[in-house]
Amino acid sequence: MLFDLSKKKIQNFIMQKAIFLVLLMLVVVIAIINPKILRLVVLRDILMQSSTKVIMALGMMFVILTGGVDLGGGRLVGMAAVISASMLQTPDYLRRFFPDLPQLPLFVPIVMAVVVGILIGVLNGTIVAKFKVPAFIATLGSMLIIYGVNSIYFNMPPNNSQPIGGLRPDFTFLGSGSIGFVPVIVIFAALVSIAVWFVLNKTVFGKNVYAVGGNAEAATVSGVNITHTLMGLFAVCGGLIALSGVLEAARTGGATNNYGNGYELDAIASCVVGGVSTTGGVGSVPGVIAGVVIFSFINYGLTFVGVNPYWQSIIKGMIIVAAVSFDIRKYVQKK
Amino acid sequence: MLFDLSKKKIQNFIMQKAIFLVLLMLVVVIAIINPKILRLVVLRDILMQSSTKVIMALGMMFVILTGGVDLGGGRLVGMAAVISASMLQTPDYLRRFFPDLPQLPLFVPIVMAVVVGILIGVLNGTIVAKFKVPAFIATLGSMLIIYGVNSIYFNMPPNNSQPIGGLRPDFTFLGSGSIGFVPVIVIFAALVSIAVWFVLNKTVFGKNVYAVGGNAEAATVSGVNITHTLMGLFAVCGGLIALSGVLEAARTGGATNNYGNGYELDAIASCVVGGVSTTGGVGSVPGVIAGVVIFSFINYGLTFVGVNPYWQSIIKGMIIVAAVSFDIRKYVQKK
Amino acid sequence: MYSLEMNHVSKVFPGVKALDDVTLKVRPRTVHALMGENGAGKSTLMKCLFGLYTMDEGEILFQGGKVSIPDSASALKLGISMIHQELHPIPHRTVMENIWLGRFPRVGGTWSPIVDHKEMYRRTESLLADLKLNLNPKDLLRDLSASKAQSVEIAKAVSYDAKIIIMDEPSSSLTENEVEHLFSIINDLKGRGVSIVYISHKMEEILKISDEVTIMRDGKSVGTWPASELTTDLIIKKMVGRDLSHRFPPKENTPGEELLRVAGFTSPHAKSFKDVSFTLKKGEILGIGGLVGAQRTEVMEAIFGLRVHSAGKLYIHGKEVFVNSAFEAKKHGMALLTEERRATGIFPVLSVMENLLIANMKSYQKKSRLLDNRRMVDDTKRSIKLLNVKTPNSKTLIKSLSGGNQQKVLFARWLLTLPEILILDEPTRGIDVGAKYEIYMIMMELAKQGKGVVMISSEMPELIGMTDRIVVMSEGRVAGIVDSQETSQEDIMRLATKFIQ
Amino acid sequence: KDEGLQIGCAIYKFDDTFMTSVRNAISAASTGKAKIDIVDSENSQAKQNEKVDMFITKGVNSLAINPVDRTAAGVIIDKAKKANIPVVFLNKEPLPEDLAKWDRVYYVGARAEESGTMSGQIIADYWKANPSADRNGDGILQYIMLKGEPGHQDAELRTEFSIKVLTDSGIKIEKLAEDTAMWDRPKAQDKMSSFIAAYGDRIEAVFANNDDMALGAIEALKAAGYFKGGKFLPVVGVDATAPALQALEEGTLLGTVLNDAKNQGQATFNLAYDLAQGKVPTDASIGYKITNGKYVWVPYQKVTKDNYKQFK
Ligand SMILES: Nc1ncnc2c1ncn2[C@@H]1O[C@H](COP(=O)(O)OP(=O)(O)OP(=O)(O)O)[C@@H](O)[C@H]1O
Ligand SMILES: Nc1ncnc2c1ncn2[C@@H]1O[C@H](COP(=O)(O)OP(=O)(O)OP(=O)(O)O)[C@@H](O)[C@H]1O
Ligand SMILES: [Mg+2]
Ligand SMILES: [Mg+2]
Repeated sequence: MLFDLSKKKIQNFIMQKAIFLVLLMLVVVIAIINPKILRLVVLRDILMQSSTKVIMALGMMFVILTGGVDLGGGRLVGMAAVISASMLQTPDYLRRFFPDLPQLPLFVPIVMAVVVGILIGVLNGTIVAKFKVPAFIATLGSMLIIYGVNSIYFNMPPNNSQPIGGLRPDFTFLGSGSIGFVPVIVIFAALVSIAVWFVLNKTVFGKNVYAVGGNAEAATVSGVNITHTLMGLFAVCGGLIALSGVLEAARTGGATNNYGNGYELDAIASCVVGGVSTTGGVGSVPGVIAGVVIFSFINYGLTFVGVNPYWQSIIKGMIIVAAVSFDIRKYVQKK
Repeated sequence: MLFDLSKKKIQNFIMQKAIFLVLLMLVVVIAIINPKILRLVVLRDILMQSSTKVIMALGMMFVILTGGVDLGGGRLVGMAAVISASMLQTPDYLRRFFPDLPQLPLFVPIVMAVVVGILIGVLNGTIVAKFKVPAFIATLGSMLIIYGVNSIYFNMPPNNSQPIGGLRPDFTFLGSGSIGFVPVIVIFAALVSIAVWFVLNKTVFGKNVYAVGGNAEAATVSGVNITHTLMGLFAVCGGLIALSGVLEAARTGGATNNYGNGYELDAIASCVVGGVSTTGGVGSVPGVIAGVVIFSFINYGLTFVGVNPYWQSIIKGMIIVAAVSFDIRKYVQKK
Repeated sequence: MYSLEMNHVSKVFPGVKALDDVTLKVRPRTVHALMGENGAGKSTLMKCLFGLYTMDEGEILFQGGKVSIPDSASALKLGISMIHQELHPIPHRTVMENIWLGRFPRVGGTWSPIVDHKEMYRRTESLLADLKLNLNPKDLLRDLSASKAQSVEIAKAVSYDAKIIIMDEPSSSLTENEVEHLFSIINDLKGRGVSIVYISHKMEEILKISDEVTIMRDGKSVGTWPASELTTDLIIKKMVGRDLSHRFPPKENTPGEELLRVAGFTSPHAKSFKDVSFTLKKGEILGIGGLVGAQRTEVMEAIFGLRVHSAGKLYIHGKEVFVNSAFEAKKHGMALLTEERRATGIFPVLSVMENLLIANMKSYQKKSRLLDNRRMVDDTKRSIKLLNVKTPNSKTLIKSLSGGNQQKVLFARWLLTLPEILILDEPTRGIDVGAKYEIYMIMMELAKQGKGVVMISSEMPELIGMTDRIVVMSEGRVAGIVDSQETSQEDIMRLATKFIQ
Repeated sequence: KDEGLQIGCAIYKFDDTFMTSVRNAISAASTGKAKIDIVDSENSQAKQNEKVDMFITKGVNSLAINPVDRTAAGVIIDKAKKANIPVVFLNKEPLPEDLAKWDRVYYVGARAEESGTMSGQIIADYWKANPSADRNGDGILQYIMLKGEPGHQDAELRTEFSIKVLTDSGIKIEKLAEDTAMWDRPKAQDKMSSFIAAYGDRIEAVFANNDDMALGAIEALKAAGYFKGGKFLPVVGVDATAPALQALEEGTLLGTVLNDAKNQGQATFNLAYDLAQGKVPTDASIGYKITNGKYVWVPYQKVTKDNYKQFK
């Protein structure tokens, strides 16, 4: 009897943490093929590659928690990257975006980019909440609008759509610098994760997000202001995605209007693989982080062991489906 | 009183048919800028351009009706295009995909491509129905797998990832030929639309699709076989999308593994603009056609009046949001 | 004088005049019952009061002053709270979060953004203790049974310290004990100066608990009377507009040979049903009694192939059959009207017609495999008429029908499949007295034709009045099978608690 | 100025860095001469065909098309011929048999192979001049290849010919890894850090099909400690974008290949302009040499530390 119970507990644990098990299995398989992957630098690489994606996915999570998606996310990454990079070039770089711009304090362009993200989020939220346009369509619209506006900006003379380079070292330090062995960008991601966790679990706003996602009618009749909640969560989403765009520019040392194209799909997929339900109301920060890291690890690991890109695509597809079908079992009601 | 009633009726009519009104308004605005758009050839162009998209969007509609999406749709277009094109080259073409392939009857490769689409659909349906994987993830997986498999096929020697060209005239006739003034491809699209309308409205399967989308649990209790229905509708979706891929090859006279990339998003957007609800259970064939034609018309019209592509993107985004927020009002419950 | 007045309220929906010059006056410290047939407009009136609908005409006076209530938040702020006819839980959140949603206690004052979980837990515990509800504040709503979830709704409505609490069919998924408990809570509230608007179709409840009764018919108010002046028959007469002399149709069925035999049905889950055996005869109406939580629903769902069973056999006409899905159950002539209308019954976004025909679609196939539209329309019209479904037309979306009318559509759905074995799980929940009688008549008619009817019900009078035999379940097991003619409510209660430690 | 002269131009993809320079050059060349509509085909041949249909319906005087797939040119030529609208193709070379379908069809571009050959030569020169480049001393060049979008003509040809020139010049090579980064800088960076972890010091050269990917690889190498304290690894790209020239100056990028956007744009416009007026273009009238009556070849140029200043 006692044995039975503990067996059940283990089963239950396995069910609940399926997604982490999937990750573990992946590591084991890759390590058998090439044990060199079991090194601290690899962990560091993967964490670095996951950092901007975690920040973006956490932003996306807010929208998915209410049953929507933010299709404009990828383009917003590009816009934030271009905005921040365009104002953070070294003074002696030849093809400066603004040839005569004085050296700004580092935080000014970053804050500007994030504020743009927040404003776009508020706009999305307004359209969704006030005009009852599904998030899918509202953000499809903003995806097109953001891309258009960003491209026009990017195409302004004298830049004329040249990739933006020559970024200031204090800026690129945010993306590729380290404090001791720990990359700055990982610290960023960790701080954002903690903040998001706190907001979702400890604040009224966070609880309202889950309520609106879990049952919007129930939230309405309980006097929750749906409009404010939606506007707020889209704003958070926009702000976080813009931040990830800024860091993407810092990490790669450049920016073009095509940055971030398609990232929204990766972010959504990471969320879903991490257990965020697309019907709303269910999802956790650790889950999303696990989802992102799984994707990063798949990408990294398959490249690491030298799988041909087409096979990479196939294997990746299979892993995603397998992981989710394994993970989903905890939700499927036992009948 | 009588007047009042008829006013209400008109209001009601406007509400119900909002999407067609949006289309009309667009036509009027563009025609004011450049009246040359009001010609029969333009109508013909737009219908031609809408044809493959209508077929694809109708396929996509089946999945959206159950609250899912088929992200693999775009890649399946590419796969069907490559399969059919690889076997329908003229015998004297220099870089034939299969140098020694005898001349096959036209329908053989087409049917093969469509069957592949159906099989992929059945697979998707099985994963969704049996393993309870959300359609989003199941089809994200198949998107990656289809692309990988198709690219490996496309990369086979002697083709080595060269675009496939030199298609047989009887094949390209399907895509760009006309019978009288009416393009063959438009006839295709019309026939498919009628067939889909019949299936959805006049068959048990169609009713079951709406039921599964409207409330899967209730459908189970009512004795609807959810698994069969899901497998069936994904199969229809796959078959139609593959057909549109075949016609895409016929229309452009070539194929690469990159064909159709991103089309799934256009198809989903057309459906949603055409009134198909992403939460399932709601949507009609005429609505989807209107959605597709609106998109085609926006693309055509904006290019026609010479709007710069970046501005096109912005305007397109705004029109989509405006159209849906206008159209959605009929669903928003009167308080 | 009145704590609430709603004067001359009108409200039109597309195709229906839901409210037509309705007046409702509620005195302080009273329970005011609101009664009327399905679709009479009770819920709509209350939704206008609670800010969910805007009325087209009319005014609301609250504690003597004219108020406007544009949304629920303002209703709650004024001191009006509501238990909704359809449950509104947030499934993946805890009991306490569900209760305090919209007004979480905050660390350090009203303007702080941070939720005070300790305080919330404390308040929930004391609220639940106060109401003597046995719930864990940290349980997730999705894990609770319907009756527990309803208790959460009750606790929530009470917790607002409102001046007026609207209760729209609060007892429809409660056990008798729980209903008693609810009444004691209501009396307590009255003592604290709260007025309650109470909507129910259960006559006994109304006469027991209410001080005044307002009756509505077809969106109009018929009048208001002190409860002491009313009897069941009087209420029915005013509601339905005619006399309804009998509560139950005369028993004219004669049970015959065995139709269905359930032998030793056992669930793989430890806490569920065990070793359930019973038979159903042709022409019999078999009752399934017991307390809510006795696993009656689970057993029926297992028989119908919606749940797995680890042991047990099923015989129809003496032949063993294997049923693993509703589809197969249907093939064997079974039909199941489920308990949870919203979750497993209606297709909210589909029309009344599609909702009616879905279980029977195959029978409309012509030789060409296309559907026969004319027969579909005919059957729809016939069903709507037979059960007197109140709907603008057959194309109306079912979600805009009143709760009771939705239930009628579901009942009609299964009748159309011409079942041999009809299993009904709380079939009359939320159905008005008039319609109840019609449903009883249909059940009796089917039994007379030799069909077998199984009815789960928590209403004792209905069980005893309608059935031939009653299987009483307790804690997942059959506690006894009694003859309806010879049993009493006490007997059944005794059996129902037989296995409860 | 010819009143009402219209040219329809379709670019394969607007956010391609090089083609953006080309289209900017085309619009610059057109000012004051003709109205030119430049549209985006969004990397889809079908979308491009739709734009072409629209141009034909609108009745433009000539077309300048940058095909998405070179094989699709045949269909476009058929359409144009039927409507009697001359076409200039640019940057992606149609098949000769397609170009032969009509005499009012031209092609402006560079020989894609050439860019591969040149970037290969840059590495070959470096390898021969620096014995220390063979870091493990085995006499074999171990390299990483970062490809653009698979199936893209430039990606395939650059990959093939950059290696071919090495083997042709007798250098022994070993491919450590080849992967696609889809022309994208962040993707290249991620892929490269994985390669560094997997192959470490065995990597002796990095080929990238374009500069964006080369710069992404350089970022990853920097993070792994390269380009500091004399630790160097040769990386080559193609396009000579502004950030690439900067990297050349900093000494992180070994070399790149200039694809001459300005002259491709100018030549394209000049041809399309003549054709729109119904003239038969000649070497003199367009200012570029026409080969075989159809081709205008704009050569690539090697860009290295020695000559990068002249491209700024
Ligand atoms: N949102 C809506 N849209 C359209 N019609 C509605 C809507 N809500 C209610 N109605 C209609 O208004 C009428 C009154 O419905 P209401 O729900 O108030 O009835 P009720 O008295 O509560 O009935 P029941 O006892 O069955 O709950 C019904 O005819 C119903 O169809
Ligand atoms: N979804 C669920 N998750 C967890 N427990 C559940 C769920 N549904 C029901 N239960 C539990 O199963 C028990 C049986 O509930 P059930 O509704 O089947 O009883 P019943 O006898 O059929 O009652 P009713 O008279 O309402 O039909 C309840 O005590 C409840 O706690
Ligand atoms: Mg009601
Ligand atoms: Mg070597």
